[in-house]
Amino acid sequence: MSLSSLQLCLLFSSALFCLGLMAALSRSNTILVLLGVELMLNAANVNFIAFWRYGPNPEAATGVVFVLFAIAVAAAEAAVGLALVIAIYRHQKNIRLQEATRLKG
Amino acid sequence: MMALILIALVTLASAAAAMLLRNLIHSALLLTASWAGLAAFYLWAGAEFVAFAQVLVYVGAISMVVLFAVLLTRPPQPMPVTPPNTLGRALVALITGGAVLGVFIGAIVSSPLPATAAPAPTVSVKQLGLELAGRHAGALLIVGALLTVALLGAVVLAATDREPVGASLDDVRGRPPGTPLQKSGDAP
Amino acid sequence: MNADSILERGPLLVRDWLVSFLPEPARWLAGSLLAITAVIVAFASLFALLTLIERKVLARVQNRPGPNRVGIPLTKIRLFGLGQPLADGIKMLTKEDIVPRSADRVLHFLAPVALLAFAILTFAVIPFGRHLVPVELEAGVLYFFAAGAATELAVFMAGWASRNKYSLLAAMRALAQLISYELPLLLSVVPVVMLAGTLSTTGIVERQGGWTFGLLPQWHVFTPWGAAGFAIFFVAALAESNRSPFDLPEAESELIAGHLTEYSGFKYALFFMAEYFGMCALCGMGVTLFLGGWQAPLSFLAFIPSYIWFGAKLMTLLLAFMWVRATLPRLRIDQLTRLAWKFLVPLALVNLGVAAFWSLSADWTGAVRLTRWLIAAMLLAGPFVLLGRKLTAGLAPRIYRYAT
Amino acid sequence: MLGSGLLSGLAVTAKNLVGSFHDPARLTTVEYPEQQAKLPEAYRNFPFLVSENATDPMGTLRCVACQICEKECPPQCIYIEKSKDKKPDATGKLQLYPAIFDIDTSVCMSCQICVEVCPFEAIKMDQVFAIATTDRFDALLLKREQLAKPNAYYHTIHPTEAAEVDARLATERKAAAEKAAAAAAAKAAAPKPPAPPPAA
Repeated sequence: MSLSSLQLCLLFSSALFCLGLMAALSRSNTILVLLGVELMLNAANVNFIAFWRYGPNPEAATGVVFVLFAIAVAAAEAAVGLALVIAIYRHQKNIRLQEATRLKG
Repeated sequence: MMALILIALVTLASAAAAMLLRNLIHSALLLTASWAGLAAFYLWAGAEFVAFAQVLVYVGAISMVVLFAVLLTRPPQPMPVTPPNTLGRALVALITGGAVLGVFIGAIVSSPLPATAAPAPTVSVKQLGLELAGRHAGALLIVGALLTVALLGAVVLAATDREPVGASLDDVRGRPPGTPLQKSGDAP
Repeated sequence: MNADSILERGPLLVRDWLVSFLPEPARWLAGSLLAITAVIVAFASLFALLTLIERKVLARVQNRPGPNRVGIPLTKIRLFGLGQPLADGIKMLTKEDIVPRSADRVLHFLAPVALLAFAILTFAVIPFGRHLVPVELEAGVLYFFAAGAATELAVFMAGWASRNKYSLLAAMRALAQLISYELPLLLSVVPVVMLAGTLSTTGIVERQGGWTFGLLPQWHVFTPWGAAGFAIFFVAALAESNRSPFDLPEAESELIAGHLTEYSGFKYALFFMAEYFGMCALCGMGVTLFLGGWQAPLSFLAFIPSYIWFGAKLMTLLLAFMWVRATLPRLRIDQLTRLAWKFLVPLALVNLGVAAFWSLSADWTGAVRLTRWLIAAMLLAGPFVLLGRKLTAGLAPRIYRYAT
Repeated sequence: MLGSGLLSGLAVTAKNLVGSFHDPARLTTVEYPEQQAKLPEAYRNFPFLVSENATDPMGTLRCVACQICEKECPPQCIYIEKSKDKKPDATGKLQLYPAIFDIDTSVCMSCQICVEVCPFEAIKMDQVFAIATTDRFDALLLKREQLAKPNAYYHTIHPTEAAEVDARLATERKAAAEKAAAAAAAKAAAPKPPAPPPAA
């Protein structure tokens, strides 16, 4: 069985997605969970680029534009997420996710 | 093809190592390497602009934020590892991840995807700019608003509740030069 | 002015002649390697020369002669101290390379290498002459700043891997500084990209060609927004390259030597080199964006090859860096960040608006052009004065009671 | 306005930068091996022995090996051995002279006490500029020959002081000569001594 380039790209992105998923599910450190989510976003970006590259009408550049937006949103997500991590740290003196159970500050 | 496989392997390996290591700084740095690998992938695919944006945003900015967060949130003592809990979670994660990966692989291999490697499409920066400012202008505005709000939100969240340190300094700075620090009051 | 004169194409002809000895498949690779080697060799020797020139300039500013002893070894010939860089180099290379016991050995080793690699990468898109640009990229400016942004990572690695509290503190400071000043740096470049309509460095230089009244150049720095942008770029570039007065990361009075504390010998030399490379790259970018790149300053001087003009402008800018270093004392960290966020960033945003006005009023003709110039200048001068007043509020000139 | 201070500062340094090239008076650096800083007249360190002339330093030392300085030297860095014979000094009077006169400059602390106590103006403070040697022991132990320097040298390093010393010595010698002349005249007036001294 031979794989085409597109299939390779998709396999790459799904592997990346699953890595991020596993990290987000298994690690107890909030920062690493955030980074796992970040990896999943990146995997989605890889898909966009792959389908733009091998898709039927690459001249539309929609995939590229979408990735640019995704990067911007991911940057916002990372900034807010890490600010949340710091806020959690100030309240409970560590950043273990399973201990962040209180809604009151 | 070979280049793609190489890039994918390096990216996946560094991402996997980042997710497995206990040292958070090493994790963050390895993750940065994997982000750089993604930029290499974008370059390979012909999306120059996206690759540079990826490096600028991820390697230049997000990695810094992550490193700052790691250094600002070091626990006073090493976190105690609770094996049963961790093991269970790891097992659940492994099973879920493996299942999702299996579904993905099955779907990818069995779908009738266009197998022809078309000549690499190029999108000029000008074209991209016109797209962004034309068809996607609304989205661009929304993203701008989102980034501004996110910036403000992050500042508010991360800001400490303490009195601003600069307050007392400002009092000192505000006085005309040569006057004593405290008002002399009614002293003769 | 002959764009294809033999002098203008000289370096390319030499390259083609050298490459012609090789079989066809290897030519492309050999050509690229030659270009890389040329850039690295040129800037490595410029680095060696700069270390000497900098010490000379600093000395002259303090009314000292500066290093003038080392010339040709084993003779009495001194050559104004031109052998000094060689002597320094030998000293650096033969020094013991110390790695702290608790350091993170891999990262400790990788940090200087990464820093130098990223610094060299930034040279790839700078047009050194009319035909001399290592890589012709459509998004060249973006590439430059992406590669430049990655140096922050190397600084962090150096600070963290040393396992020294001063190194770590300095690395964090360096990061805060680099991130703060990345913003005005990029914002000062945006008007140029906006007005030139391209992200390609060669395109930006070519757009600054042409002569007013057939004599004066049309560089960006001679427009109101260009002058303001250049000033902001200059200040931000000083901070980005850790130069005085923004050399807080290595403030030796507070932080020993910052992230370089635990480095010695060859690795220290690499850091030093990377710092100068970064400075050269930023100056080269400043020349490209604002000072007309390789364009001649007056129309009748255009017969001199373009790369000589680029080199002259680069040296001028580097000398300006040294001049500033010789003059201004180091800032405090709060002053540093306040300058970036409360002065440079708002001013750069105002400048963006002025550039938009300039672009919209491009079709004004005749005497109205002067009005356009004046309006743009006023639009910048007002915010400058207001922001400056805000920045320096309450800071009266210091009164020295006991000094005469 | 913001920036005016920066500009005036830059103007100052630019003036220095340009000025140091066309105005040599700005460059105060003394480039040592070729040039040497002019030491102030009052500068003094390490003693030397004064001799009357440069042609025969050993023959015309003012030192009469009285050993007062050797005894007074706080770190005891002077070592003197008296000669067995006598030589005429500047006035022609027969005097002892130091057969050995060593100063260990690694011990000497330049306190000038030897100079203060010397009744013959024979030891004076020097102005040694480069005091480094390649050898810790012998090169720092100065012999009589190394220590002896002519009076003319003394005049170059401490002109005022040397002039005073010379004037004082001249008056002393004149007084001594007059006294000798008077004594000789008295002797001549007196009856001839039984045995005249042998001709020198």
